[in-house]
Amino acid sequence: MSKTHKEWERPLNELEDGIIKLKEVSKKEKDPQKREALEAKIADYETRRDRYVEVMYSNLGAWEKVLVARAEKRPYTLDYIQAIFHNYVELQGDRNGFVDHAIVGGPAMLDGRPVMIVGHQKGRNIQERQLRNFGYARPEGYRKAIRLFEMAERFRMPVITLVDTPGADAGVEAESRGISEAIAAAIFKMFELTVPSVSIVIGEGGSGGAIGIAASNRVLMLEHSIYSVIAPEGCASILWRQADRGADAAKALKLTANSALEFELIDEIIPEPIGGAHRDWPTACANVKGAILKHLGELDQLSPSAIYEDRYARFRKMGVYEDIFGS
Amino acid sequence: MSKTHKEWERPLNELEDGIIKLKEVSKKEKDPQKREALEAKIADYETRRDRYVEVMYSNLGAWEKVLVARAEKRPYTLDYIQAIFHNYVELQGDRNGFVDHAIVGGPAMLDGRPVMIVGHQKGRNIQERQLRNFGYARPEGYRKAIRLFEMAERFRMPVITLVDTPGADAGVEAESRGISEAIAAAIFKMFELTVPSVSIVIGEGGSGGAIGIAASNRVLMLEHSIYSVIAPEGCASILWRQADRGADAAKALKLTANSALEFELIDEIIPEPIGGAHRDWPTACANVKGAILKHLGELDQLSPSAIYEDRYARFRKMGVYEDIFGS
Amino acid sequence: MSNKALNKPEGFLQCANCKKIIFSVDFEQNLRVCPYCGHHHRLSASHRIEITFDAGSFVELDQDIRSLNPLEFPEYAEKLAAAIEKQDAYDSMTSGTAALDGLPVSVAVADFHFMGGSMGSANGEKITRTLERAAETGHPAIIFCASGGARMQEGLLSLMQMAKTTAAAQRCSRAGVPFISVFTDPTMAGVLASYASIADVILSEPKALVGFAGLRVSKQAGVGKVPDDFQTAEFGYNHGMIDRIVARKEMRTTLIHLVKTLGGAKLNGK
Amino acid sequence: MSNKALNKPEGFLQCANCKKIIFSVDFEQNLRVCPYCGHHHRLSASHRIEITFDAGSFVELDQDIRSLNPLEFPEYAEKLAAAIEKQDAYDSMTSGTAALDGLPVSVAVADFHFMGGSMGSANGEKITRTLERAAETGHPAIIFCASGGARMQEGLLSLMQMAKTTAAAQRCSRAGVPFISVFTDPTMAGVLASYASIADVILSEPKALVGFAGLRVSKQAGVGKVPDDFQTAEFGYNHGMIDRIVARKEMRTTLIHLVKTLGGAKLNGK
Ligand SMILES: [Zn+2]
Ligand SMILES: [Zn+2]
Repeated sequence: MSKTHKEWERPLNELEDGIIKLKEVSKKEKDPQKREALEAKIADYETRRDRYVEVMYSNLGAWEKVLVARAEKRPYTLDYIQAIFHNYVELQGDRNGFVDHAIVGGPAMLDGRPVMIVGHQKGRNIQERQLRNFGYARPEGYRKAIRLFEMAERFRMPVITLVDTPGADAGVEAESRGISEAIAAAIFKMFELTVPSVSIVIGEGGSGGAIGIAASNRVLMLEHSIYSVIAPEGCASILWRQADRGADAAKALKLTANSALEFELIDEIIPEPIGGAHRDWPTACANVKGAILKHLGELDQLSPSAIYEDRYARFRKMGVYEDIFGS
Repeated sequence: MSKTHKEWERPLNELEDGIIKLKEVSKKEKDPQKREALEAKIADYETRRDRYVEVMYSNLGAWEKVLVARAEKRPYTLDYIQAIFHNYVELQGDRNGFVDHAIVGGPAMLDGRPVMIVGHQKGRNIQERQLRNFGYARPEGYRKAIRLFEMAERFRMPVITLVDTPGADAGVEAESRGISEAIAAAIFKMFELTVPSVSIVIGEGGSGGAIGIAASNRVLMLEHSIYSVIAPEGCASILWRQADRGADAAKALKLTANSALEFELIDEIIPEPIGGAHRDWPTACANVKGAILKHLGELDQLSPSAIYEDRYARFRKMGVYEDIFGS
Repeated sequence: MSNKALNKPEGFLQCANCKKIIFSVDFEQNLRVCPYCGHHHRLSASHRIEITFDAGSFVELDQDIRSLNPLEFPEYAEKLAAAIEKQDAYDSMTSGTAALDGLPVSVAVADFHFMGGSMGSANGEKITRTLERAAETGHPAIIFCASGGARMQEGLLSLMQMAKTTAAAQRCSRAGVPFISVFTDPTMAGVLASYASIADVILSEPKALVGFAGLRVSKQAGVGKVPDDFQTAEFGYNHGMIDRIVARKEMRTTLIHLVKTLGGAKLNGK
Repeated sequence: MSNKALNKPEGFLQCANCKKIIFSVDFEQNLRVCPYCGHHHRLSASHRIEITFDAGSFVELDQDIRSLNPLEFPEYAEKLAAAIEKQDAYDSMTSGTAALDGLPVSVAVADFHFMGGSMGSANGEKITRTLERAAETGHPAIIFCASGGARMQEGLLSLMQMAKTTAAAQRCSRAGVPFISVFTDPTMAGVLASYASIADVILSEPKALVGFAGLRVSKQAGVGKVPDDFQTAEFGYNHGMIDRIVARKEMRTTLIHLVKTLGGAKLNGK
């Protein structure tokens, strides 16, 4: 089986644990000379740690990106909301009989202007993970998103979506309530909007579940996030009938932010702090906020109908094909 | 317990059965003289039957109207559709996970022009009655109606709705999927329309379940149909804790077409053939068709925004209240 | 279940839910929410207005509108007269304008004590005017609901109030003006199945009774078993119908946030 | 389950479903529907066009559009070349214009035999053009779907076809032009979760496989038991996702009715 993010970061974590222990020892040390020696050692370890982190994260392969994008300590949607926005009121309800906690959203203020936020939400502890269905959104999540998109249009609020899902829920219940229709309808609704929309892939951009809330005027990716038509494990299982060849599939699928930018499928890569967003939430949040403000600022220049056309044109040109004679 | 329509019509039905039997006897009778006598007797019975029907139906009380409105042999929505429209394609699906057969609808042609039809549908035999939930529509029925209303708006088709329900489904399942929201949303959607809409109460106009598809520019009632805020039995049960005092409640509720017209809540009463719609489907259907064509013809003169305003104004003025000082 | 805290010996009350004895001063300071079990006791319209909107900002309008008895419905005239006498108001709905953190809003607040908050012609007219004022001025509409449903005694006229008020809500929506409805105990039937449920945002006080038909009717109609929380606000929340359960003491702040964000564009004249 | 009727001794075939032996002439006359069990066998795009639209009315467009291999995905170039060779077409989707009872329509018809009808860049472009032509001309769009989903080998480019085709459907809707999608066996995943499911009207052939994820994935993801008809057209119909199950021999008439009624206003230039 492939490594998890935790396993992959183990040497680093051991180093960091060592530093913490040394610091405790140093704090208790009464002898100034010994303390000085300890502190020098700590500084040395920290330098080594920093260099290690830098090297480790400076050239992540596709599979390492997958691991980082899925890291448990990465900031999630509600963490970004908390850090970036004010007056957020989370609104539930698909108005159809069901409720989904894998997609959250509601109105909030961004530097004094109203915006509508919608994002996938993963859980951090086991109870919350179950509540949030491990980030696999259900039909009712997309239908809630549609309600919020409609409200944004009605009240002339820009839409911000944060994408972070392994994929949409594919279970029997989700199927019976029309997960496919719900995703399609959410994409459809996003294309109706005449208010600006900005989407940011903050972690996992998992196939249909991701694009369901990512049909925006601007689509950005955090440096170590991924965006893919299929989970690498699923791809490996189909291609080679070996789900554990996820690393090979990740490479073949070209699911990194760099590849997405190269194929002109996203507009910008938002840099992460050294060592990844999970190592420095404030910097990650500040970078995301800066990117939102920049792109909203540009989109503010466009009229409602230009916003609509801009979004259409953005996706209209996507695809790589040959058309020999035209037609 | 109050009588059913069948019980109420028993003397008449016995007379009619007698006529049928006499006709059979007469057909077999070889002796010309005897046959002549029999035929005279038949003619006499028929005259009596006609007079009886006329008397019986000429001045129905509120409760008799309830009985007739609920009559099992009355034409139902699909019967009217069959007789009046062409190229009808019934469309199912609330696009939310459920299906309801107590509301039917789809596009069709009316004398060469496209229209969108939505109506409650009761069942005539026991299997169909169960399939159609005895005409008690569920949330998914109203959500299907909303889809069809939206389609009508998009494709500029007038909307025709046929109302015939004892009320919306009040069961636990219906509640859990938001029967109240579904009704409210259907009314709301009807008020959005800029295409003309005409609603006809063809049988029972039962409270919220009825108004859910009856917020139209023109609302008509068949002569013996009823339209009420609450089922008379329910009203009696609340007022007097005696559900069997439905007849008294029916009177108090003023649920007849005449009362509705008097309070300016409907626009016209569509006459029924003598003895009620159930005695002569072709005439009932022809009268309904004529009324639809007449009112659509009038509404065709209005612009889309005038259609919207006309509908708003129609309902805006409903209500009887005192406003001493104005404000 | 009665929702009225019972008066006990001087200065004390009994919680309608947990039956514990509460010091009256605590009870009032806690906005008539039981300090032991959190039960939200019903409020009068004036009390609700006082604790929700900016002090002194409420201006009542439409206060003279009253229902008549066009159907000459048995015993209706007497019941209506008694309610008017007892509540010193012409209807369960109090409507007007107010402010939330300085922002203007168009409001209506129901009082269940007046004929069970039922919606007749007067009630429907006041809701309609509240929503129309919002649509015209661009000030968000906020309606606190408390109703057993349509007013049977006004027959079809009452049923038509469902359409009329919903039409006004649609007009509000078309004008791009937010409409927030707040369910309080109870919000039922004809009110739930009309304007209340098509608000842009639906909030509810905890444990409020919220449903389409009386429980008895639902049980008769249904086949499945009835969940424990059936027809509570929490049930509505878990079935996608209510956006947030908001405790009484958080209601004002939540409304302010919503008015600022959803009403932002209109209130700034954009 | 394979969906291909097997060739048996000269002039006979075996139904893929009930395994009965069918006289080839009967099979073809019955539009490749088994006369015994009603099983609808898959059709090629050309055959579907022939039995659906007015004789000789179909004009193919976009036929030279073909996918490339921008990701240099392992084995993709070979698979694609083999499909092109075998099917004598560049993509599973055949698009163009046609007529139904004399009324012009913009159409696309999928052929599952070409790489499982998967949606890559070429496929998405052809669907998009079909819907754009409808929006521009006012002629209703009709798309026959048959697809396993997005084409994995084109990575994120394929996922974006979901957005691109759905955007084109939205444009069609905004222009007030009807879009009818017809599910045939199978209509799955990325295709089902995009343009196919937001058509104004959704029809399906009986028993077509219709679902979001492979059955194995659904079983893993779910907790409840899997219904017998799970991921069939009938399941979709009973869960509000499909408007009508239409037998192959009724399809043309049903489409004509829909084009006349829904497309009426536009087609008459109103
Ligand atoms: Zn208590
Ligand atoms: Zn067969």
